[in-house]
Amino acid sequence: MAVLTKELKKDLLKTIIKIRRFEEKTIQLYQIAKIWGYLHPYIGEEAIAAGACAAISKSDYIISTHRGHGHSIAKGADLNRMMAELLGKATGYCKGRGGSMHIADTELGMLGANGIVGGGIPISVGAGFSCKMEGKGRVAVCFFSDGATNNGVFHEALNMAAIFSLPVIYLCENNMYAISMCSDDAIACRDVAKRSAAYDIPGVIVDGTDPEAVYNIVSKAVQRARSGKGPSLIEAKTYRFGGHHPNDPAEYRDKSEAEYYKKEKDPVVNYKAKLLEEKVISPEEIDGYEKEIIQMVEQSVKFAEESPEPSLEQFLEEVRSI
Amino acid sequence: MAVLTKELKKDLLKTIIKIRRFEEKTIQLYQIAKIWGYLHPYIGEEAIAAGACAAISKSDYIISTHRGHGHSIAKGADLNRMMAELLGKATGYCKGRGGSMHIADTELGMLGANGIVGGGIPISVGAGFSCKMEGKGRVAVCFFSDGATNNGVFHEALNMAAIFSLPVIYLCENNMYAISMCSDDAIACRDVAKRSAAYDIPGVIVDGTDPEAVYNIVSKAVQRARSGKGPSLIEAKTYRFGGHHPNDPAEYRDKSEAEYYKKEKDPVVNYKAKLLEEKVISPEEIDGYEKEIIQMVEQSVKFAEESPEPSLEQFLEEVRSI
Amino acid sequence: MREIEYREAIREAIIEEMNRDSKIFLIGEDIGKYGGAFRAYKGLLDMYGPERVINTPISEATIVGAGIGAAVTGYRPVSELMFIDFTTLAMDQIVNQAAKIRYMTGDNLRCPLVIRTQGGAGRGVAAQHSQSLEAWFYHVPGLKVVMPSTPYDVKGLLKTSIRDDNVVIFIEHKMIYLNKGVVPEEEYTIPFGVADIKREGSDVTIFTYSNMVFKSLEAAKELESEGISCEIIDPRTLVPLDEEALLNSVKKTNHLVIVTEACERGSVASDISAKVTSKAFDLLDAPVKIVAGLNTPIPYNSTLEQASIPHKADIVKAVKEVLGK
Amino acid sequence: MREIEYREAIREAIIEEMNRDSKIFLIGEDIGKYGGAFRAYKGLLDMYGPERVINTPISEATIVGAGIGAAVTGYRPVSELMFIDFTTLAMDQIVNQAAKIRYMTGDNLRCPLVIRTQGGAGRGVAAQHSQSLEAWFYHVPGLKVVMPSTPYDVKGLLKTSIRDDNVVIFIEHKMIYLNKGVVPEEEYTIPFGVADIKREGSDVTIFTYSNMVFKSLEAAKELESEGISCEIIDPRTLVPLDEEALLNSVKKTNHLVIVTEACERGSVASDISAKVTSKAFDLLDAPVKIVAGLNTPIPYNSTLEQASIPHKADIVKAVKEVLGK
Ligand SMILES: Cc1ncc(C[n+]2csc(CCOP(=O)(O)OP(=O)(O)O)c2C)c(N)n1
Ligand SMILES: Cc1ncc(C[n+]2csc(CCOP(=O)(O)OP(=O)(O)O)c2C)c(N)n1
Ligand SMILES: [Mg+2]
Ligand SMILES: [Mg+2]
Repeated sequence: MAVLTKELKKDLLKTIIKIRRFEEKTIQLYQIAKIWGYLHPYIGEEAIAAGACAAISKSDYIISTHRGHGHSIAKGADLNRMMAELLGKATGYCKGRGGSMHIADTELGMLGANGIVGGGIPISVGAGFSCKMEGKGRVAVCFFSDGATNNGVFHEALNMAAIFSLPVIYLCENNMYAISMCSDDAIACRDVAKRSAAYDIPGVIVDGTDPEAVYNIVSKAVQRARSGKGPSLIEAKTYRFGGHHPNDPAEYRDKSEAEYYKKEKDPVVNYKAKLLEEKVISPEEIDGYEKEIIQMVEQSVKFAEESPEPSLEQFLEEVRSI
Repeated sequence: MAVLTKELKKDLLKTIIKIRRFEEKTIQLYQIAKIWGYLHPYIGEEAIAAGACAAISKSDYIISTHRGHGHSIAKGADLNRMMAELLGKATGYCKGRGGSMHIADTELGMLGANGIVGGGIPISVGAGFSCKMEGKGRVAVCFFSDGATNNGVFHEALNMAAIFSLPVIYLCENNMYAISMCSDDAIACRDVAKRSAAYDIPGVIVDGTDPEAVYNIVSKAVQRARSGKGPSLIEAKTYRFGGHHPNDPAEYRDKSEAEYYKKEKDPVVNYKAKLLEEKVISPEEIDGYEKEIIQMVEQSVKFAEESPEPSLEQFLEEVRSI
Repeated sequence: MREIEYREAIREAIIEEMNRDSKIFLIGEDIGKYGGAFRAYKGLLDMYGPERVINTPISEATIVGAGIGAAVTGYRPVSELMFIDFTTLAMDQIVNQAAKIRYMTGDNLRCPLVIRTQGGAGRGVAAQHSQSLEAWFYHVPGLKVVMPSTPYDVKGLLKTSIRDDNVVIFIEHKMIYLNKGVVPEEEYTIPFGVADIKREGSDVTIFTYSNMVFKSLEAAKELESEGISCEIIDPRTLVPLDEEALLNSVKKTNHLVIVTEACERGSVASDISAKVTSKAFDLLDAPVKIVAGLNTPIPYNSTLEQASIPHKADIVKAVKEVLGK
Repeated sequence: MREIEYREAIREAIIEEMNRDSKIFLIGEDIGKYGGAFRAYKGLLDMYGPERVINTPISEATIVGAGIGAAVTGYRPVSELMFIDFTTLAMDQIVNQAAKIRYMTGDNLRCPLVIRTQGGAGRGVAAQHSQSLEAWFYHVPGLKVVMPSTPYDVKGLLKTSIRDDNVVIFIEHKMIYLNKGVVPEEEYTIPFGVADIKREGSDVTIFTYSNMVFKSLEAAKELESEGISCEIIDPRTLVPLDEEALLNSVKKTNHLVIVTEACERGSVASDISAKVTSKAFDLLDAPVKIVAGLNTPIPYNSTLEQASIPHKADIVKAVKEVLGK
């Protein structure tokens, strides 16, 4: 297993900050209607994407969800092209056709965000077959949240991945909610990890607000997958800091619950503190990261705003060929 | 829990014989093309339907499968109307429109055989809600085989039944095959009962060739359900004596395997022997049963053959109203 | 008369029916405290409790299946699928089970089930949340298909749907929940298979439903100023279909434009066009004209999204073409 | 020339393609030792091993999903759904995922996936195993829809489907697997969107596909003896559709009958009728006539089942009607 070098720790922190600042910006842009449609911020959950994507390599695949910006960023997506997509521009990852819920990129190994809860899970099985047939040790990480584990395809896919020993890491980001439905009310066994028993695969729980813990546990699962031993199910416990989307006041949950997590479990705050305490990083370096990242994010907005709209003629032309 | 009186034991035996003789007859009729379409005999699995239906009452519900004759018979179906349905006659349970895969009857609490593997499982959830809302202690038994547990709806339904504590008994007839697919190759955790962990409900294994064992275990689950404690998952281990359907030579499995089960695990042979040994019944009584049942089966064929075809005009008339 | 929102009309219908019949219950995702994705069920959990307002996990197939199982055992469920795009996860239950169960069992089991959902484009929610899929259900024997455009229609038809002994696919449109319209205080229901003339006219018949009724009304207004008189027929229920009303209108106008938001290929519009052409070939002074959505997944970008569905201008153009102007 | 069975033609196509390209693999239920429900894959497990002939549990959505995931990462899967009735369990993966992925990602992901399945009535397998559902897929942008009738067509089109970079729904018919027909030994492919004239004629055009081609040929034979000359156009692929061939034929005959086994309401036949009527209104001497399945779940009873789908006599009658005879 890869060791947690100082460099790696710093990278984890950078990724976490990057996701946070990007998401904060998208919320602002949503509120002034520059981004529209649906937007599902990843705030509070950054440590999972950061830790998991640090544990795989560029050539590995990820499968994402409707709350997918963090996954893309952690896998190395270009903020400019992401922001351009969110603004519906021709320079976006999907030429403006997909928006927040459909960002995908072959180069990046990002096989797609998804507007259908659970929609990506069966696709991970195919990525797994592909990795296995290719025989080069490639793996796929399939992200989903608690709500998706009640869609039947979760069950079908994990079973199939298990019987064919596919190199897929199933990573459940249990943020305690599916829109308004609390996972404790929706998931009969409460801990998603327990569902691994149905597939005779490892099922483990990890603190999803701790990027190092996620990194370590995903690394183990990756090793297992690369060596042909099949899939794993990891449940990363986390919390959706905001409502389901920026306009959701989340009145269905206790205010104090959200306050607790924001205060005690903020991955940005906590990981900064940890690395400072460990003296891996200095306050000045962190400031440097923040500045650099804020500039990247601002730059992405500029890029997106200055980018052209997709061509209507080209669109109509292409429609004829469908 | 109800005790296994002599009467009950005799009834169990009667039901088992009845199913066996009925199925043998349907295979004959299939071979001479009086029955056509798909036919999936229940031979070898009779003890499950017999034991389970003895553990519930007339007013309870059952949900069945494509291999459903045994369930209907055990729930008290009229052989005449069943056979008429298989011959496509107007007097059949579905007026000849359903055939083997769609027998259903409200009076009987038989909510339907099903041509879709797993198709009845979500329906059981609604029956469960109905029983619960009604508040009279009614329960539903949902039958399915190993193959159906890999259809995503199995997962959705058991989860939903569990979180709402619905009075449904999930009874998996693991007959080791789904057409040609061996359940050990298809079900990652091999024992279906283990899947109960995902729903935090009881999951137990029982010898599905022993009607008393099935009766006892289903009775417990029924008690649990009636007292508001929710669903159970029972895996009855059994064996499909023949091919998937009468024309399937089952070349994909070891001949010796089938021979073993037919020799050692035949519910008709074994239960007769047991009751004889226990002196619950005499050889003459068994002969009496056999004769009576064979006559009933013959009578059902006569009834079916003498019954009218469904009226084409009425059919066309009704089509206009759909 | 008082005007209320479309979503409020839905809520009223539900409340009136649930008060009338204790066998009715609601089941779906986020319909509890959240009140439904479009807030049509606001407050119902408090009114009827969790036994009759059942908030489920994300299990679309089982939301429908639960409806079926309850329906065949004497209850009258209203299963909600948040977006019509998610019916894809429940098609076996809808098509193989619900639609066929009564028929296939020789009327032995009855399934009084309403499946409420909504569709349509216009909110930038892209390809998986903007579809118009009514043509699928229209093609399946055993399903009734209801697509109300106004608050008045949605209330009266939802009540009728709940009282019907068969499976009803009840399709709303995401762009009209906040539309206001006249809804009487007194109770009423609207029968299935009775079209509503949303506007009377004499030169051309526009046959349309759901949100396209409003775009057609706009077009009719513009055309009126140019001296063209449009009659707008809203079938309200696609199955059963009020062919008579349509044919009567065509008899009068001798011209027909059909407007639908769905992709043209294989649309309900094509089917209606074929029906009318075969039954009223001689009444038509020109071939039927269809105004429909483009044959494309709905894009996110707003300009492209809007280009994918019909607008007033497209309808105006089609009417003029069909009239040879 | 040699004649082989329809199912054998499928097998040959698969073998030729799998030998040509190691990225092709098969996935589905009972396709291993069992060789597929209609035995089209007989022996393939032995030839290619379990890595390329993947026998799955009963998990239709994931059979398609696995195809998508493999396709977007460089493989060329052929996912099999045993009956078209079971596509209902995979509609999200087919419609929301596969059909849209290329388009919705701005061509960032490509999905060269073939979904093989079969449909149709005639074997007494009742309402859940006898449907003709091509209209659904025809209505979904992003799917190609192939429905070959003869051994020659099925072989050439399956090869083309496997080589296509898009999602193809490949629909066979359960009644024709044992039909024999001429198939050359030499390799060939058949391009999409090119109709085949199954019989030349001058009085009336019969547009039909899949098993109904054969019923139409029977009808044409009977009509010939009465001096009526039928031209039978088999589009072979419904998407893309060879409109030109159809219009050319109608230009010649001025009469059109469309025959489909599917339920008439919302069928592909209606759509084609609408298309032709709008594009060739003046060419038609009579309204287009559709011969289609009844609007009913398919019953088990053989008499009723047969009454639910078109036969020679229905086609003969329709042709005479359209010709005013
Ligand atoms: C199949 C399906 N059902 C319902 C929805 C509507 N919906 C969008 S997000 C969401 C909640 C998802 O919960 P979860 O999987 O926990 O993801 P999270 O939002 O917490 O990241 C729902 C119900 C959907 N998009 N797809
Ligand atoms: C959803 C679905 N997929 C596939 C089939 C085809 N099929 C019919 S029976 C069967 C095997 C079912 O296996 P199992 O559930 O174990 O039932 P058994 O036949 O053993 O009673 C299959 C695959 C079907 N009817 N429905
Ligand atoms: Mg969640
Ligand atoms: Mg089995």
